[in-house]
Amino acid sequence: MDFETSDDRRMLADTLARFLAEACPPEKRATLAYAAPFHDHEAWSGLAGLGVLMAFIPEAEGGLGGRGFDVMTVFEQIGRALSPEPVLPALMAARLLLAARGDVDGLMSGEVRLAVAIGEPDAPWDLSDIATRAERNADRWTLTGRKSVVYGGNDADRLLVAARTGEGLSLFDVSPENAGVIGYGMIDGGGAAEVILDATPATLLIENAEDALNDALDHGRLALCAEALGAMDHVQALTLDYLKTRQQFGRPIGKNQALQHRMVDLMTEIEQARSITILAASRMAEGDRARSVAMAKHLVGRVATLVAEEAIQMHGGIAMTWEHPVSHYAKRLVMIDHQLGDTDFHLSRLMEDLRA
Amino acid sequence: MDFETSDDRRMLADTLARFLAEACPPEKRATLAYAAPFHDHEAWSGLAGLGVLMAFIPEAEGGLGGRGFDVMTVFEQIGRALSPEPVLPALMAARLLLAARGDVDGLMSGEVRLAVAIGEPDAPWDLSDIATRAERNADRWTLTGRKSVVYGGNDADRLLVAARTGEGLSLFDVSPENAGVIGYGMIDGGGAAEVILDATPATLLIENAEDALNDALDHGRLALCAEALGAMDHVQALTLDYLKTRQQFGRPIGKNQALQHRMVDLMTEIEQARSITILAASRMAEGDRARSVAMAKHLVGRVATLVAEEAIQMHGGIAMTWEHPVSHYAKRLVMIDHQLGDTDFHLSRLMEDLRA
Amino acid sequence: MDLNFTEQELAFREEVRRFLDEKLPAEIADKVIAGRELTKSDMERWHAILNARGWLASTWPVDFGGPGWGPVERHIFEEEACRAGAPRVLPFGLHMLAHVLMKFGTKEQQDHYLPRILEGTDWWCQGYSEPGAGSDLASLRTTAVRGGDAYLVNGQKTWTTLGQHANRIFCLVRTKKDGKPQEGISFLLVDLDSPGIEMRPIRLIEGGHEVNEVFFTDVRVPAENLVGDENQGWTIAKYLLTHERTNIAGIGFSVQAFEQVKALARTVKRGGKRLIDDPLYAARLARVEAELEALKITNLRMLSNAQKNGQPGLESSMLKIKGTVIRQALNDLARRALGPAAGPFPAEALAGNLEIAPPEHARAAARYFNNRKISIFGGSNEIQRNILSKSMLEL
Amino acid sequence: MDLNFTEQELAFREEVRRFLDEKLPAEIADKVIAGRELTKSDMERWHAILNARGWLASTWPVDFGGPGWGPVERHIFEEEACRAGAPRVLPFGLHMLAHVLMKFGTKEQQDHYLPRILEGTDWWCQGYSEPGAGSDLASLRTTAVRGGDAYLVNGQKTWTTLGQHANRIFCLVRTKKDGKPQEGISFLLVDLDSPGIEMRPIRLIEGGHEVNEVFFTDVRVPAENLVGDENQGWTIAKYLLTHERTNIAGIGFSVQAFEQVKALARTVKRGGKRLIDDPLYAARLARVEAELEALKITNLRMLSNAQKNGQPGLESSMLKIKGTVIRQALNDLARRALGPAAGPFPAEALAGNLEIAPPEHARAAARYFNNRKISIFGGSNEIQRNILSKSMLEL
Repeated sequence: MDFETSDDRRMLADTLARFLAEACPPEKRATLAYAAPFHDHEAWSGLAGLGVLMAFIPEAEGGLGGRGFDVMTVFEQIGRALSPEPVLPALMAARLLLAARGDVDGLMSGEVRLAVAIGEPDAPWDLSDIATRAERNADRWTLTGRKSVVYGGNDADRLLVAARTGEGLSLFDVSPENAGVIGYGMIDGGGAAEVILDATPATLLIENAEDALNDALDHGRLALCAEALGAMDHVQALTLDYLKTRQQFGRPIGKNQALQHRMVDLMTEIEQARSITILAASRMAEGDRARSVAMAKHLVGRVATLVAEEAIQMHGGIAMTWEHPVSHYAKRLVMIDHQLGDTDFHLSRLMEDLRA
Repeated sequence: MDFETSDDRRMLADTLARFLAEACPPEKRATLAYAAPFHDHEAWSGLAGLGVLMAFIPEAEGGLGGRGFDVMTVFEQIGRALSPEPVLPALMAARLLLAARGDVDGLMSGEVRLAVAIGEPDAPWDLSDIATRAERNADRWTLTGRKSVVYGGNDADRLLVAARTGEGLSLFDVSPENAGVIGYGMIDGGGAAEVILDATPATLLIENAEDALNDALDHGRLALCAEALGAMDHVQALTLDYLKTRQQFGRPIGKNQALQHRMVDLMTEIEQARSITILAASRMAEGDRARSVAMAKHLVGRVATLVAEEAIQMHGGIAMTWEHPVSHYAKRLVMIDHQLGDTDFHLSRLMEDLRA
Repeated sequence: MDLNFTEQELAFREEVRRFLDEKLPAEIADKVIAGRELTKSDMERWHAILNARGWLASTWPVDFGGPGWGPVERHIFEEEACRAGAPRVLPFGLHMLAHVLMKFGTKEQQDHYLPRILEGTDWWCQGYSEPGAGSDLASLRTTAVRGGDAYLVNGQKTWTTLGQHANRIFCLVRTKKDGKPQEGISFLLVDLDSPGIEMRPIRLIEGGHEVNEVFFTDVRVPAENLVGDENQGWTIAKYLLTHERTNIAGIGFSVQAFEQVKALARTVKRGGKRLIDDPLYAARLARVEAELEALKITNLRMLSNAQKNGQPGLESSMLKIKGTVIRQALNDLARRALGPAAGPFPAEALAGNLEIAPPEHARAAARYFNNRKISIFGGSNEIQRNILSKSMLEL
Repeated sequence: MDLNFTEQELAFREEVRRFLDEKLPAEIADKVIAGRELTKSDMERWHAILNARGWLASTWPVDFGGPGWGPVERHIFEEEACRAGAPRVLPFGLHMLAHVLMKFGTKEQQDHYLPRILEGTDWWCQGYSEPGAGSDLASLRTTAVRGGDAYLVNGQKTWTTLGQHANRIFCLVRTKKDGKPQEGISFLLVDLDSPGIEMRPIRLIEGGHEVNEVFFTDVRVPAENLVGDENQGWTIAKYLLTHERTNIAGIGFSVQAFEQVKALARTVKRGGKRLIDDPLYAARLARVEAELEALKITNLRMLSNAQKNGQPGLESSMLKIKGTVIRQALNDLARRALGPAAGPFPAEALAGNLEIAPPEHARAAARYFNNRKISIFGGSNEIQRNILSKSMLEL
């Protein structure tokens, strides 16, 4: 049993932290994350240059990591810095390309930005609800359907699209130029797109892609948990600092025992969120990956919202302003629960297990 | 709009309060509620003598009330005094006898104690799950099945039993001597019984008794809400008093802001519980009775448990002892949620309404 | 005990409904229901309609030209107005300053300002909060120094709601530096066109502009604009705080939000099923429903007390806490219902003519974030707990 | 980062499992699992079995005859023991007094008392709390006045757990009245057979007898029974408090409780369906499951820290809070699962040979009520929050 972070990962974390602090300071982020392309091409190249995307690929495939703890290391820093870069789609695409035994060089170098299009208006999270259909004419595939809120889809070079083929789901490679891609910004910063597929030509990457899709989704969920963790750590520090410095009625507001106890509860919840994320990270290659990830995304979803709400409440009005970093962290923390299954969606998965 | 209690009801409440304070002081209750017959025959007669049971019967039927607010008035006092008398079965029996157009004189005078046997081991709360069957041979009915945790069944002169007759449910009158009645005491005081019916002779009171049973159950639920309210008011007063008098680290523990805020939240929750009970009491003769009662029992169930747990926690060890009244109030407050449908059972009923 | 409205109250409700039905412009109601920003002219239009009916100054006594409503009538009006999607009447002039003038103002001040408030000639905003002095008014730092027949005002106010639409501001200012901090505060009326005033927008968490900062640099304010006596400002501020706060529980907003969320949960699909058929979601909604039904009665109970005693009790803090918690829970449920579709920035929620979320819910996340404010402003819920602990529990 | 046990740790776990499998008497395990009261002889029997294996004094260093386990071994042992239904080893002699003697006792005291603890000759109980001095030890009022070679002890102790089985009690007593209240406290060993001692049972909320009051009237205690120096008691008490608290998160209990509740929810029928098929119940259970899985890792993280630093961190307060909340939630779920059948008084839960609840759950409500204590004793969760606020958050 060993809870120490390895030296390699600690180095990666430190490098990334330094880079993001410079590339994405709060004032800059408050603007760039809200104007197309909703992230920073220079920062993206910089990230790739640091080898961040290689951390998602195993050494055997030419990368530098590929384990759950690599994902966790990267996304904690993404969350701490509130970076709007489309690293999550890159991670999910990496898992899919690995499953497809496809080429990951362009992805690792950052030269090819990929987005993963799974969710649909009436099927936000559950694979079994997907309605987009693939049809085959001779050796050519076309896709028809609508993919909704595709993160990074507004600025992607390629789209990996899940679609129904007869019995099961398959994964296709689609060029954004052939699809109707309508990009927009998100309330918590960063970009996404609606992708309209209307007999859009596509290349088959994986048949019977359920396992590969679930693997990619679970990696994405772990990443979101880690991102939330990084953001929560930062928000906790900001809030603590505020409680110690902000004076009201002649003393720091942190002298209010009611706030002290709530702050202790927040700290405890954040440690629980960290623990369950560590557990999930350790199970990514194991048979109980799905259950561990569901527990993590469920618990983190609940705690992240609590931290966002409590941080605003304890700061008071100041954290309600665009100018104050806590407002942006709070938005991200809440909206993370809207991605890849919310706290109830994952609780339902746990309930299924209990029933079985 | 008028939230004043009428003079008649206020008088009834005052009389009852004085009577119970004398008949059932905490020290006495801690013993008598735990030894067969788990209540006090003298107190029972006294209650009846005050006309308490007549408050459940409309004037047209020879009683003195019969409205939701009459029920509420009586049971708030029962709860405040933590009386273990089987008044709840009397109320439910009264509703059933009224529906059956039966004789209620013995009930009102207290001479005939009735218990209502509906729930079963695998069907604690839902009428549709009832398995006890009634069979007819010529003009004679017999019942077979098991009724579980029949409140007051340990000391009843007659049992009103719900049983399945072909399509629907009917209500029967059973003499305890003809059934296997195994009485016992409850962890929160008072008595109940298992009732084993094995071709037990019975008299049909109501055919197609669903409406009558639901009416009796809803009246019982309102009564339990009001009982909880009375108990919560008393526990809140005891806890407040403790916070003001108990010294720790040289000052009253009520000076701890964390406890102050929790106490404020308790008070607020209790007021909400009171409001929803008032609403339910006002709807007992209306078309939305079931929904209002479900909301009340759901909300009161949650709040009563919270009040019990918080009162113990704020008192500390002392409230963990048999000797201290808060322990007995806490047990009753928690166990009320186990009677006639718990907070989740009633939430499910509300969910059904939302879906429809 | 009778929870029903009297015949008279029911007739009044009918009258209100008819009025709203006939007079509330549909395009305004649509904006309110979707949570979109109202323009100043929207608000002026609605104020004028109400004023024509004599219902604008709903809290004013008959003597001053109000309708003379009691708490129950006001409650009925507010409930119906919310249900219909009427805009909230801006309280600063009508429900705040007007009462200060009626109680502490001179006859001249009353005669001059009250009609202008009714007619919409003056739009008032509030200058209480300062950076570093939110709930703690005693630590105000904006100064007003008397010289001849005028005060010279210097300092900064913040959180000035809809100041961008106002032409006047009422301020608490420090007129004495020694003594107890509460004792040196005065209540001053300031023309926003005065030289030396600068108003800057504050952008809120969800991107909207509804509050402002106001900077005062050597602003000259005629001495006749003082309300009450010099250094009486603390008394005036307390009067306003304990003065009847209408609709503090926000029942109307919550009822409207509940109906909207319920409709949404019956529309949104998760796979083959409606969201309302998901038991976890339905449970969240049903829990809030029961809380809201209870709060309606709690509110009526306290109204009924206020009716009887002429003054609302200290329990109004309880209404504030529960009311905000319930509204926030409903805003929370609305954003949850949308899943990923709650994410797009409000301005982008209609992308290339494609609906991402239903238009009336396109601002669901924005509204959720924006309404985190309601448990903070007007005395945070923590302050309300302190008040209740002291006043009602005597702890 | 590696959450797996090492080869060595896995081998140890195997050894523990084998031992429990072979040596734990089934009739004792049954009682523990059903939450029924253990007799003193049950406990003596289990202590003797453990002692024979050298595992009784699990927290003792090798020098004093302990097994020399680190935090991880202790954790593994406790987890497995709980899972198997082994009784909790009584901590008063073994995990509390023994450490005080090792650190502050004389060689004579160590040589005399430690073997007697191991062999079960002495059963110790704890005399800390007094009426009116629970968490606030500085306000102790039981006095010990030195006269010649003995102290005369007067006063009252309370909450003395399982005192009815003990022959000795270690007490904090006041030996000096002036000065700071903490400074006048001493640590004294008292023979319960001494004249002037009376022990009275305290009946707990659910009806059980596990704690007592102890009255001291002119009790003569030999001066050699003082541990450490006179007036050093506060230091000793603090040493014990910050001394490693084993299994403070109670993971083992919670894991066992979770498995029991899960099995129950799959058995209990509500109408035609299993309780676990009720989404509201399943949601409650799944929420606690995730919390418990997280707590297991939180516990291991802190153990791993303790292993490294030789001392547990202040985070142990966090484990105490979450651990008790989770255990209480599981107790709560067990009683809820039973519906009305949770109601009968435990002694009556088998009525006339009829099962009302399944026998292993007949005490579910009793256990729920009894375990409200775990968030109160050993420093209430409120005290733990105060500690964390001060020490970790520095607020």
